[in-house]
This record gives sequence, structure tokens and C-alpha cells, in this order.
Amino acid sequence: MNLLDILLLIIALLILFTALSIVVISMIWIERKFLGRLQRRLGPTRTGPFGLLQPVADAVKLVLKEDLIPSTADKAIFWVAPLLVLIPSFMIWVTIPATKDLVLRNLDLGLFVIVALLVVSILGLLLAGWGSANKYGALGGLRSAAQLVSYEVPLVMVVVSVAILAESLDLRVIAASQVPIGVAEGVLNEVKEAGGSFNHIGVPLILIFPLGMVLFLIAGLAEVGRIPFDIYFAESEIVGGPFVEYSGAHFSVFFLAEYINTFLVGALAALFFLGGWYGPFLPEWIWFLVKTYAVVVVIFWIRGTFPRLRVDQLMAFGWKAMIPLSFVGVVICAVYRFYDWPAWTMTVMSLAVLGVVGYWLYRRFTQPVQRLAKLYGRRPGRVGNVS
Amino acid sequence: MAEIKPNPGNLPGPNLLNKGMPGVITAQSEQLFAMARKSSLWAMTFGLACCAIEMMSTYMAHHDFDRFGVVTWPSPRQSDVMIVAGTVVKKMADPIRLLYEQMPEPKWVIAMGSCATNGGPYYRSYSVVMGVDHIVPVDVYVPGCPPRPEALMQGILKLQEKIVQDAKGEPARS
Amino acid sequence: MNRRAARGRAEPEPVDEMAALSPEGRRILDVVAEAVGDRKVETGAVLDRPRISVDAEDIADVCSALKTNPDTAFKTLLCIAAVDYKEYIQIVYLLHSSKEEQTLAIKTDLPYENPSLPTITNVWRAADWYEREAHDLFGVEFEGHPDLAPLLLYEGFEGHPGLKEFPFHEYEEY
Amino acid sequence: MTWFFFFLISAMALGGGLGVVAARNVVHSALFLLLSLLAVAGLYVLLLTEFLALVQIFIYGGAIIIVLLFAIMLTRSREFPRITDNAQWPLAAVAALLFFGLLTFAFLVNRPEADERSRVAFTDLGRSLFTDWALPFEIASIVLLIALVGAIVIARDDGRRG
Amino acid sequence: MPEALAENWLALLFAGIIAFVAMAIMFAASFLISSKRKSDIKQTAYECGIPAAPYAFSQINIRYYIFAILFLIFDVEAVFLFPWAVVFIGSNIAFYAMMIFLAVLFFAILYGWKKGVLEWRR
Amino acid sequence: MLASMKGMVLTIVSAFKKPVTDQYPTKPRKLQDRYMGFPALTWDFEVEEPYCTSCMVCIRQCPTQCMSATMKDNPLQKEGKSKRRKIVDTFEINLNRCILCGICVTVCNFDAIVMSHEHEMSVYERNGDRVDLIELLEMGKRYQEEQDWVPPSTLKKKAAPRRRPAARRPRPTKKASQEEKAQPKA
Amino acid sequence: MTMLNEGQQVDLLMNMGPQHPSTHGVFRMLLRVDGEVIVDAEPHIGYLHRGSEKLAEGEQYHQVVTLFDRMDYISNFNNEWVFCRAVEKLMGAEVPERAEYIRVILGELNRIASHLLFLGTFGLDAGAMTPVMFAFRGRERIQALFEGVSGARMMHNYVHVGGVKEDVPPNFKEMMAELLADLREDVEECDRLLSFNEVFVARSKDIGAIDLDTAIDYGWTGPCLRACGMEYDVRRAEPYSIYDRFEFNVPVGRDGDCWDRYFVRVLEMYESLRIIDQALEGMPEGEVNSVGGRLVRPPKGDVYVRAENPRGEIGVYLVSDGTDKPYRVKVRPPSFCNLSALRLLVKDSYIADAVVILGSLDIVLGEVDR
Amino acid sequence: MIDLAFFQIVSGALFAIGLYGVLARRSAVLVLMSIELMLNAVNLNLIASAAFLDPSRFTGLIIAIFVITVAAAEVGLALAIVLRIFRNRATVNLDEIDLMKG
Ligand code: SF4
Ligand code: SF4
Ligand code: SF4
Repeated sequence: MNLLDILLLIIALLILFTALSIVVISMIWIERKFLGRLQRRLGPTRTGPFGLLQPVADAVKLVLKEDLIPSTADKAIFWVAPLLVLIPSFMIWVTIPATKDLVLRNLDLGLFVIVALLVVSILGLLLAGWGSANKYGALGGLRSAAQLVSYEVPLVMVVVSVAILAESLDLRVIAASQVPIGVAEGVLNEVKEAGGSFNHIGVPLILIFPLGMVLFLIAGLAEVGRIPFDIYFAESEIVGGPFVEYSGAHFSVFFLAEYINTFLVGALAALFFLGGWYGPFLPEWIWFLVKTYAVVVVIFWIRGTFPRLRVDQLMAFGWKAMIPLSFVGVVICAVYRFYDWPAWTMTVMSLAVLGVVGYWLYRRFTQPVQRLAKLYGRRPGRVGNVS
Repeated sequence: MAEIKPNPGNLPGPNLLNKGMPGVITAQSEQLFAMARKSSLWAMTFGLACCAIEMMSTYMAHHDFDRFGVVTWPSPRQSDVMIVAGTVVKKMADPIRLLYEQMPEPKWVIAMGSCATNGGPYYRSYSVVMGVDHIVPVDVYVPGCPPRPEALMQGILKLQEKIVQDAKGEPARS
Repeated sequence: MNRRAARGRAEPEPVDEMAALSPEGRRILDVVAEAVGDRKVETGAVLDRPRISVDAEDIADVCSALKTNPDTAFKTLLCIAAVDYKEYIQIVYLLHSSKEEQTLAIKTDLPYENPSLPTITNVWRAADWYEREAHDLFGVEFEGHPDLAPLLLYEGFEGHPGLKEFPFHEYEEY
Repeated sequence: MTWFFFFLISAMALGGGLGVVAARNVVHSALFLLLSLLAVAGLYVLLLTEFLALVQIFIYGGAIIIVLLFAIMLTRSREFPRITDNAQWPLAAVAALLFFGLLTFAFLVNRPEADERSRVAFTDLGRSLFTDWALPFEIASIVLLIALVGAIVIARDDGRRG
Repeated sequence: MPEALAENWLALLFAGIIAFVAMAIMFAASFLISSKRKSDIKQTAYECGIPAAPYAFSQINIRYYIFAILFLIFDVEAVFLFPWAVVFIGSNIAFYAMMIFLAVLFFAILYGWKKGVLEWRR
Repeated sequence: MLASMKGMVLTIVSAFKKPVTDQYPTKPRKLQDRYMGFPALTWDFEVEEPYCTSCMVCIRQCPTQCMSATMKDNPLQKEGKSKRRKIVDTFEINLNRCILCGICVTVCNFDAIVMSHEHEMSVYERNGDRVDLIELLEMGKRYQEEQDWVPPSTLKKKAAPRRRPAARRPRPTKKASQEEKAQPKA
Repeated sequence: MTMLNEGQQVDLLMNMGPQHPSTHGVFRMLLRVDGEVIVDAEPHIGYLHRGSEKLAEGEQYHQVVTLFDRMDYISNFNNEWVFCRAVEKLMGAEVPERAEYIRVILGELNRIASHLLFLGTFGLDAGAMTPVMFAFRGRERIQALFEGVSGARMMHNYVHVGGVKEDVPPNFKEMMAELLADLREDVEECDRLLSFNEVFVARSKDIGAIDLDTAIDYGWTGPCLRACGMEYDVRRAEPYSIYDRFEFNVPVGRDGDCWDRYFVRVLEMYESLRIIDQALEGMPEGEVNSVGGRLVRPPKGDVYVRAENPRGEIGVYLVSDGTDKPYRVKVRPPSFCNLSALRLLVKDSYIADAVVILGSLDIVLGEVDR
Repeated sequence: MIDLAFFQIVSGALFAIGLYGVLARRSAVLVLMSIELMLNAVNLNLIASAAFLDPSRFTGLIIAIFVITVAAAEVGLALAIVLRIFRNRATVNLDEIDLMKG
């Protein structure tokens, strides 16, 4: 470990940071454009070609904005909170592999590092809400902490299920185990060496564990606070929650962190379930980006379709549906691996669970109102008064 | 109600950089900044009366304010421009003043509709403020009752022009 | 109180007033007169709608009688309007019965100085805000109303703008 | 290099610890505690037990601090400046110093032979944990259950509005 | 200290530092080039245009706390799950031990569910 | 879950439909013919003078009192070119104040005022849209050209045979007259 | 343990509004919250009190129409219409057949526009961002038609005493045909997007329920009342204009909760479309204004007219003293009554629910405060 | 290479700080934090010793994990008690809390 190494490391990190910033900017652009298209409008068009410079302008403007600190706020905490959000979410990226070799530092406890750092970043929002000494902020901070911790548990459980299926905590191995045999020799050999003899090798996990994908996406949505889980900065209720008092550069840090985390969810979903960087024809890193952006677009898509849950429903959903389901996920993964069943059993099991849950949701929410709708719509047109 | 003199508008306040070294570079940079500022005018979600409906229309699919980079933020802390869309009633004057104050620099105000400009149809009413410029300095007045979305968009374009002109140091004239 | 004296002008001929009233409306007036019992009522019409006039102090009793009586069943309070006739203030209650499909107006006159009458908030909860509004704009006191805080006006507004004597705002800038 | 990090991290740990006991504002105390705990995690890394370091971050840095913050926020924060220290703090300081001296003395006097450290394989740790230590592991689950039940019973809002 | 291990952790540390430095640079730039006009009224807490009334955090519901506790318990559980996930295959004891462990914790959720702490209003 | 899935399909399908947005500064929406923009004064191209005689009817009827005008003797009338004895001398409308109600157009008996298609008139000063006669006529001319404007009264005359003679005052029906006699109580 | 300091635990007082994204204008609620649950709420209105009723006393009848436009600024046509009906009734003026048809068509279109706005903002309150875009698409099309007919997108001043201002443009039928095709699709899309979405149902079903008697006690009318299960619609109960000629249903809810209020409005949009279809078919040729001139002097007297606005029953109590200016205009705004029950509705609900409940009442502050 | 003693001294110092906190602070929450510090010191010592002295290296680590587990449980319970007391007495001041009177 000499100085040159450190220098290289720093340069690599700087590149990573820049890349992430560019990714964030691209994501903001994609989000606005895509949401625009969903709503049959155009999204930004006037700043740069196709509005490409819009996020840049937004970023520059945010830096140019006055950075207000309310006089009642706890100054130190008001300052520290954005950092507590951003730093862990950036640190996670050190260990995310874009391809087999394109990773800054591969940690063999990678999964655990990710979840551990994610937990730390929860603190930031809570403190932001507390520090800004604002009622909306306070409510938002507590809501955010409660929400994030509630969905952290299923997230961790899904991650554990994935670890069980791939029998490793190493992200590279997890992704490589989904690459068809004969394509990714290097890492796969490691897998084999590590005793991996799973039946599903070479199959993207989404095919054998769709339940996990769904749970992961939902928990991930909740972790990054996107509709339908954006109760902690619910605009129409608590006007921005923990961020309500933040302006200028501080606000942009939250913004940045939020988008980095969204991208993280996309990247993890791609690595865990979509076969990582594997794909025909194109270079690996492009496949990785494509898959990640695809998940991100799905997140935006969901954002463009759903209303927001209420805080108690969110919690109830987290604890009464997500966590039991993720328990079930872990157990079926473990059973499948322990008894070494064929891969399709896993698919069947998780599809069955999903089906049951979907049907229950339908029974609980949609069916009654559809009955009502029929009832209300069927009233015959009568002339005259009825009291 | 806080009465202040009608004021020609808002100019971005001085920053440390051009306080410290006034000169060509900072003047140039100011113009660059103005480009960023004008392209990303975040508006406060704030509608008062009928004009607010047209303002909402402007955000919606057919007109799409997002094309200009105008999006809404609920909190004044994150907004650059306050579109006073509707009748300013005396009871509402204090909140508007407070909200304006709570916006961070630089900030702009658009008075949308004749009510916000000078009372409009309610010029004889006992409870209406005769123009929001009695309360906060206004940059652009958009006439109409309510102004068409196009008119509001033109107001935003005017505001963008003004921002650029202000950065050049030549106040914009209509 | 002698209402005729307070009004100080000729009583219109009832025949003409009832002209537009439908037979159904006439019938409802009889039913109403029965329902109110021995309180002093005077029947008439508001163009094509039945109307009764009662003394101010009877209003709460009349209203609750009309509401609870199964024959009339005026279950909805549509509106309470106050009219300033310069010499006296008239309060018009508009009730609706969806059983009879009739709207009934109850008028009661109040002296111009210190108008006051019993509240009907305990009959209809809808009356709450209407009475507060009338209190705001006309200065009518509703005895027994739980909270007559300003509803439409702000704290500290001088005068009662609904009254005819309250001047229009003069504003000279065309 | 290693020495540098050791001293840096120890300084952070101790500084954080001092911050915990010295800060006037309880939330600041909690933040200092976070710093201290993360620094201790750093020390674990230096001891080549990275799994433990991560556990430290995961449980202390995340969960426990959050719970602490919740508790702080839900108890009245206005009250805290008034009651941070009690009267016998000099006494406490003396006691703590004495204790520290004693410990240092003990550590310095009794210096056992240490062998070369090597990284602990995570899987081996796991295997040992779930086979040799299976019983304590189950007991841990019971402990957690009891803690949860206790906490729920104690902290449950009895719905003061019915 | 093994090189690879040290490097990994150093990378994490530096990542944190770089994020911090980048933010610091941004804040500094913002401090330098943002226009400022401070005033007392500007720095009052925002509350929809009405001067905010003071409040205490303790007025906020205790219910949030129970979720934190639940989280704490499950966090600890996760700590055990991670090593288990990669070692349980081929070890009966490990597998069944964890199943029992999960069952106990699942019982914890059920208990909370039953006790109504997952509901917000009873 | 089905309904939400349907909703997602709906949104994604609409993403592939054509956006409905009109791109304002470059490709603005076409205004409808009847659109009422700000009022403008018309120009009598035959006589080369404004239609307006400054009769003050619209000024009195304007609900916001946003106009003012003065009249003068028409020089062209002396020359025999015009039938108008009086003509507008100055005319000012505060368009910031105008509420686009169109009452002035309805009440004008001389076809002298129209609701033009101008509506994008944002300004930097309060009441910066106080337009005087010249500008009003400019606006009017633009409108006239754009719309091939014909004085509505001539149109009406043409259409007159089909219509009843327009009653100035409502001719009271039987019922109404009855009521007029009847002194209402209030 | 004893509860020693029970009283010290004060609740949090929280303002919602006047500037708040979901108060639909400048409504203010002072909430007393215990955690997330609202213990008590105090509505404050008057942030848009413009004194229209008083101003109307100083303006001529045809000028008052402009004030009515701006009262319920989402259903301008209906508002103009009801005022003109009041004057007409006072004068005993007949309205030409064709004008009635035009009024009905535009009024029903306006109802759809208003309900679309409601649907969009209700979705926004519930946190969905796309319905509002979809809804405004339809609304925008309706506004374009209005512009083509009346010359203005919102403040039409088109309904005049005795009829309408001018005849509809010659290509009205084609315009309507085009509009209706698009509009039906827009309404359906909004409906499909939101109505049965699980999250939306969870957010609005069984929220803010009110029983029929209380609703009547509060003077509720319109879709809000119908959602409680009472089939009452002024168009049906006391048919004004030419509503007795059309066949349409009055959608009625059952539970009186937010979802019912929402869905009743959705169904009403379909019914309005039906009415428009019928009216378009039956529209005769002929005069559009019987009074003609703008200056009207109704005889002395007073009148109360009722009409079914999108928000409920609007009433106008008009007193004339025989001059060209009304002596007193009193409006019975539907959302005023609907809103006054808010306190009862939001009590013991969540903060998030308060937003939805407020949204489901579909208030227009211009009308509440006048 | 860093000696075991250094780690031990750090852990001792941490423990002493925690001790001071427990003795000197009055707020129940702060006392709890100090206890956490002390537990951490113990853990550090355990792990350091395990790392240096235990050939198999597992015992110390696993015990440390259990310590952390128990600490988590303890924090949850203790804070619940603090909250309960606060809600009943509106104070977290240990001197003012007299459980016997409860
Ligand atoms: S200008 Fe006109 S549309 Fe705008 S708020 Fe005033 S009255 Fe309403
Ligand atoms: S515009 Fe018409 S009404 Fe107005 S002053 Fe001129 S001629 Fe008279
Ligand atoms: S349109 Fe209306 S407000 Fe404007 S000038 Fe004409 S009458 Fe006045």
C-alpha cells in the first residue's frame, strides 16, 4: 500500500463520484422526460437540446441559491444531516460491480456492507427533520425513520435470500452465478470452488425467485421514498417533510443522495435478479447500465401510476405483509437449497406465494369497490323526487 | 398588514465573490449564473383564486410548464418564483408577505391576473388588496382575467429575459 | 314588537304576492301554519315559493317545529340570508323539505340598531357558519351561538361591510 | 500507516466518548456516540475482524442510535440542558480517572504473549457459530423475543384517547 | 495487516472522505457565490404562511418508537442471518437452529400484531 | 392487484401516444376565432378613422372602470368624408385592469371596440399595459386584418329579416306585468 | 403506575394552509394532532373573501354576471346560469328554446370539467401525479370548446339575462362531436387509472364517512349528499330549465365515504355525457336571447332560485328594488355547507386522511368565501 | 505491529469515560448511552484479546456478537422504560424518578 496506490484510489473514487453525478443528472432528465411522456406531455425541452441541460441548470441554480438556516434550528445537526445521508450512499458504491472486473473494491462481505451502510443513512433523514425545528420536518423525520427501518427488515431478508441462493455475500459472485455457464468462467470457478452446486446456476434469479424481485423492488421503493411510499416527504400532507426547511446546496445534497439511492436500487436489482452484466452482443458494462436504468424506469413508471399510501397503511403493509413474506422467502430459499430441490420448484413456490398475496389484495381492496361500483351505476333513472 | 412601497422588483442580492473581487470575471460569471437561474425557475405551489386554475392548466399536459423548467415545490425554501395567482385578500396579505420573506435569495414574484396586479374586478371591495405589489415587490405583471396559459408562459419568458438583463446590469424594460 | 310599525310602509296586498304560488305551495303553507302551532305567523310568498314571517324571538321554536314535524319535515337548512333594508334588517331562512319537495322561506325582521335573535345552531348544524357570516357582515347577534368569531373577515376588521351604509372602497386608478 | 490509522481511530473513539459525556445537547451526545461507535468499528477492522466491524456499524451505528434518537426526541428535549450533569460530577471524574489508571496499570503489567494475527474467515466463524454455539444462539432468540415483548408491553401507548 | 483487506476498507474510508470533501466544496462554492440577504423573518420556521407556534418533540407519537424497537430486534436477527446464509448447507444443526430462531422471531411479530402495536389507532 | 396493473398498462400505453402539448413560443395553440383577448379599437378603413365616437357607453358600463376617453369634433366630418360628428380624441385602457368580460363590445353601438386576440402582454411595471388610442388602434387593425372583420351591425342588418326586431327593453309578458303591479313584500 | 402528569402532554398544534399544496386554494386548517392522528381541527376560511355579494349591490345586472363567474370559478357557466335564472324569474322573462339547450350543453360540459378537476386534484391529494394530468387533458379540451363558443376559457360572461350572449358558432356540432369523442376517452382513462387502484381504494374507502342524517343536518347537497345514499338532485327533484326532457340517472352512493364521493362524481360525468348527447340531438334552431338589451330592470321583489351545480345545490336569493342594480344578492354556496362539516369529518383521522377528506368535498374557496 | 496493550488501553479509556457518564449524568438516556460506551469498551477488549490470544479466534468474537445482541435488547427495553416513565412523570431526570412511589 503505497502512495501511488492511494493516489490511484482517490482518482478512481473521483471518477466514480463524477460518474454518479452524471448518472444522477441523467436520471433526473429521464425521470422528467419519462413522466412527461406517461402523462402525454413533453417534459423539459427548452434548456439545451431536448432539455438535456435542465438538470444541470437545476443543480447550478441550487448551488447559487441562498442557503438558509432557520434561526430556531439546531445548526450543527442541520448541517450534518445531509452529509449523513449522502456519505453512506456514496460509500456503498465502492463495492458495486458494474462488470466482472469493473468494480472499485470487491468486498467479499459486500452485501453486508451495503445493508450496514444503508442503515446509517436512515439517521440523516431523522436528524434533518429534528434539526430543522419545523413541525412538518419533525413529522417527516419520524415518519421517514419509521418507514425506512420498517422496510429495511424485508430488504435485508431478501438480500439474505439472494445470498442463500448464490451462497455468497460477494456481489460479483451473485451476479456471476446467474451468467450462463461457459460465459463467465473466472468468477464462476470461484463459485464452484466455494462449494456452490446449485441447480439454478446460469439462470437469472428473477426466473426462479420472482417473489424476491417483487419484495426487493417494493422494499427498495420504500427505502428511497418513492411513490407509493413517499409518505415522509408527502407534498400534499407535510409539504416536503424533513426537507421542508432545506434550501440551496443543502437541499441539493438530499436530492443527490435520493437519486444515488434510487440508482442503487436499480443496480442491486439488476445484480441480484436480472443477471447482472450478462447479455449478448453489447459490452458488459452497457448491459449493466441498461438493466439498471430499466429498473429505474420501472420505478418512475410506478411513480407515475400510483397514489401514495398512508402512514399507518405503509407500516401495516411493511410489518404485516412484507416482513412475513420475506420470512417466507428466506425459508423457501433455505429449504430449496437445503434439500437441493430442482430449480423449478423454487419458481413454483414463489409464484404461488405471489399469487396468493395478489389475490388477497384484490379481494381485500378492489373487489368490494367493484361490487359497489356496479351497485351505484345500476340505479335506474327515475323521474321525480325521492326522499 | 405590512405596507411597503411598490418596488420595481427583485434583483439577486450581492454574493461574497463579487463583493470580494468586482470585475469582469464575476460579471461574466453572473451572466452564466443567470442562464442557470432562468432555466430552472421552481415555483411555489400556491394558488389563491380563479387564476390558480389557469396556472394549474399551465402545468398540465396541454401546456406543460415543465418545458421551461418550471416545476412546483411546496415549500418556499426551495422555490425561486412565487406566482401570485389570484385575488390577494387583506386577510391573506400577512401570509403572503411571510412566505415571500421565507423564500431564499434570489427570488422573483409574478403577479398573475388583474386581481394580483391592481384589484381587477374587485377594485371596489373592502377586503381586497389593490395589487400584490403593496405587499411584495413584483417583477412581472401578467394581465388577464384569468390570463391564458400562454400569457403566463410569456410572463415566465419575460421573467427569464429580466433575469438575463439584470445579470448584465441593464434593467429590462417592457 | 310591532313589525308593521317597524317596517314603516304599506303592507302589499297578499293576493298579488301569492299569485305565482302554486297550489302545492299554498297547501304547504297551510300545513306549515298548522305545524307552527299558536305562534304568530304570517304567510306569503317569495315569488313562487311559500314564505312565512315570524317574530324574531320565535324563530328557534318555529324552526325546530318545522324540522321535527313529520308533515312538514323541513330537514335541510339551505341558507340564511340577511338583507339590510336601511330601516330594519331582515333575516331570511330558506328551508327545504325533500319530502314535500318544497322550499320555504322564513322571514323575520330585526331592528336596525343592535339586531339580535336566537340562534338555530341547535336545530341545524348548518346554521353555524351562516350565522357567523351574518354576524360578520351585518353585525347580527345570534344569542346562544357557541362561537361568533369572525369567519370571513379577519380579527380587528372595523364595521360590518354587508350593511348598505358601509362604503365601497374608493379607488381611482383606471 | 497502520499506526497512523490506529491513533486516528482511537482518537475518534475517545473523542466521541468524551463528547457523549460532555455535550450539552443530548442529540449531539447521540451523534458523538455514533462517532465513537463507528470508530470502534474501525478498531475492529484493524483487528482484522471485519465481520464484527460491520455488525458494529449495522447494529450500533444504525439501529441502536436510531432507537436512542427516537427516545430522545420523544422525551422532552427542552428539559435536557437543565439536567445534564448532577452535582457529584467531580467525584465521578475522579472515580473514572482512578479506574482508568487501574485498568492501564493492569494491562501494562500483565502483557500476554500475542501471536501473529490473521484474518478470521467469515464462513468459519459462521460455521462455528451455528454448530458449536447453537444453544446460546437459540437463547439469543429468546432474549430478543423477551426484549421485544417487554418493550411492547412497557412502551405501548394505552391509547389515552380511548 | 493483509493488504487486500486494508485496501478495501481504506477505499471505503476514502469514499466517505471524498463525498465529504465534495460536499464541502459545494457548500463553500455555494457560500461564495450565492446571493444573500439575511433577515430575521426570513429565518423563521415555515408553516404554511402562518407564524409557527412553538412545539416540543415529545408531542409526537410514541408509536414511532415501537417500530424502532421492532427494527432493532430484527436487525440483530439479520446479523445472524448473514453468516448463516452462506454456511448452513450441509449442516443440519445450522439449518434447524435458524429455523427455530426464525420461528421465535416470527412469533415476536405475531405477538406484536396480536397486541395491536402494528395498528396506529385502536 | 389487477386494477393497479391495468393502471400501469394504461400509463405505459399513453407514454407511446402522441403528447398533447402545444409548444408555446415555437408552435403555439391556434386561438379560436371567438377568443376574447384584450379590447381594441377598430379602424374604419373606408373613412380612415376610428369607429369610436367616444360616446362613453362602454366606459360607463365597464365593470372595472378601466377605460377613459375624451372626444373631439370630427375634422373629417367637416370635410364631408365621414358621417361621425364626434370622434375619439384620446382613449386609454388599462389592460392590467381589464377582466376580458366583453361587456364593452356588447354595449358599443358603433362597432368601435372589439375583443382582439392579444393576450400575451406581460410587463415589468404595475399598470404597464396602459394602452392609448394609437396602440389600441394598432391592436384593432391587426385583429381586423387577421379576422377579416366586418362590423357586426352590418351583419345583423343582413340577417335582420330572419329575426324579430330586437327589443330594447323586455316586453313584459302577462305574468311579469302582473307582478310588476304586485308590490312584493320585501 | 399513576398518571401523574397526564395534563402535561399537550398535543401538537399544526397549521395546514393557507399556503399548502392540498388545501385547494387558501383554506386553513388548524389541526390538533396527537402523533399522526388528528384530535381536533378548526377550519379557517375567509382568505379569499372578496366581498362579491356586496360588490354586486353596486353593479348592474349584466355586470354582476362577471362576479358570478368568479365566485365558483370552476363551474362558471352554472354560476352565470343560476344568476341569470334568478333575474329572469323575477322579470318573468321567457328563455328561447335554443338558448336553453345551449345552456344545458355548456352547463353539463362545465360539470364534467369541474368533476375532472376534482378527480385530478383528488388524485393529487392521494399522492398520484398522473390523474391530474389526464384529467386536465379533458378539461383543456372542454375549455377550448368554451373558448370557441363564448370567447373565454374560464370567465365566459356568456349566459345573459334572457338567453345567451350570442349564438353558438356555425360549426358547433362538429366541434362538439370531436370534443365528445376525445372527452369520453379522457374520462374513461381517468376512471380506469384511479377508481379501482388498490392503493387509492385503501386511501379513500371508509375514510371520512358521514351518515345521511348528519349530512342533511349540515346542509349537504350535491354529490357529497348523494354519496351518503340520498337520491337527491335539483335537476331531478325540481327540474329547471329543460332538464325534465332528458333521461339521466342520478348516481347514488351508499357509505358516504371519500371513495363514494369520488365515484359518484365519476358516474355523474358519464351521466352528463348522456345529457349532452340528448341535448345535442334535440337542439332546435331559433333565437338565443329574448331580452336582447343589456340593461334590465326587474320589478321590485325577491326571488330564490336553486340549481344543481357540480358541487351541489346553489341557491341565489335576489332582492330587487326595481332599479338596474340588485338590491341584495345572497348566494347559497354548496361548498360552504359541505365544508362546514369538515371538523366532524377529520376528527380522529390521520393527517393524510384530512387531506383526502378535504379533497373529496371538492370545495372552491371562491365560492365559500365569496 | 500494534500491540494488544494499545487496544486494551483504548478500551480502558472508553470504559472510564462511560463510567464517568454513568456516574455524572442525570438524564436517563445519557446514562444509557454511557452504558453503551462501556459495553463497547468491553467488546473491544474481548475482540482484541480474541484476536491476539485465542488461536481459533472464534470464542471472543462470538461472545462479542452475543454481547451486542444483549446490548441491543437491553437498549430496547431500557429506553422503553424511560419512555414509559417520561410519559407518566414527564421527566427523564433520574434524581427525580423515584420508582418506589410509582
Ligand atoms: S384576475 Fe380574474 S381570474 Fe384571476 S383571480 Fe382575479 S378575478 Fe380571478
Ligand atoms: S368604443 Fe363604442 S361605446 Fe366605447 S366610447 Fe367608443 S363608440 Fe362609445
Ligand atoms: S372587456 Fe370588460 S373589463 Fe375589459 S375594458 Fe371591456 S368592459 Fe372593461
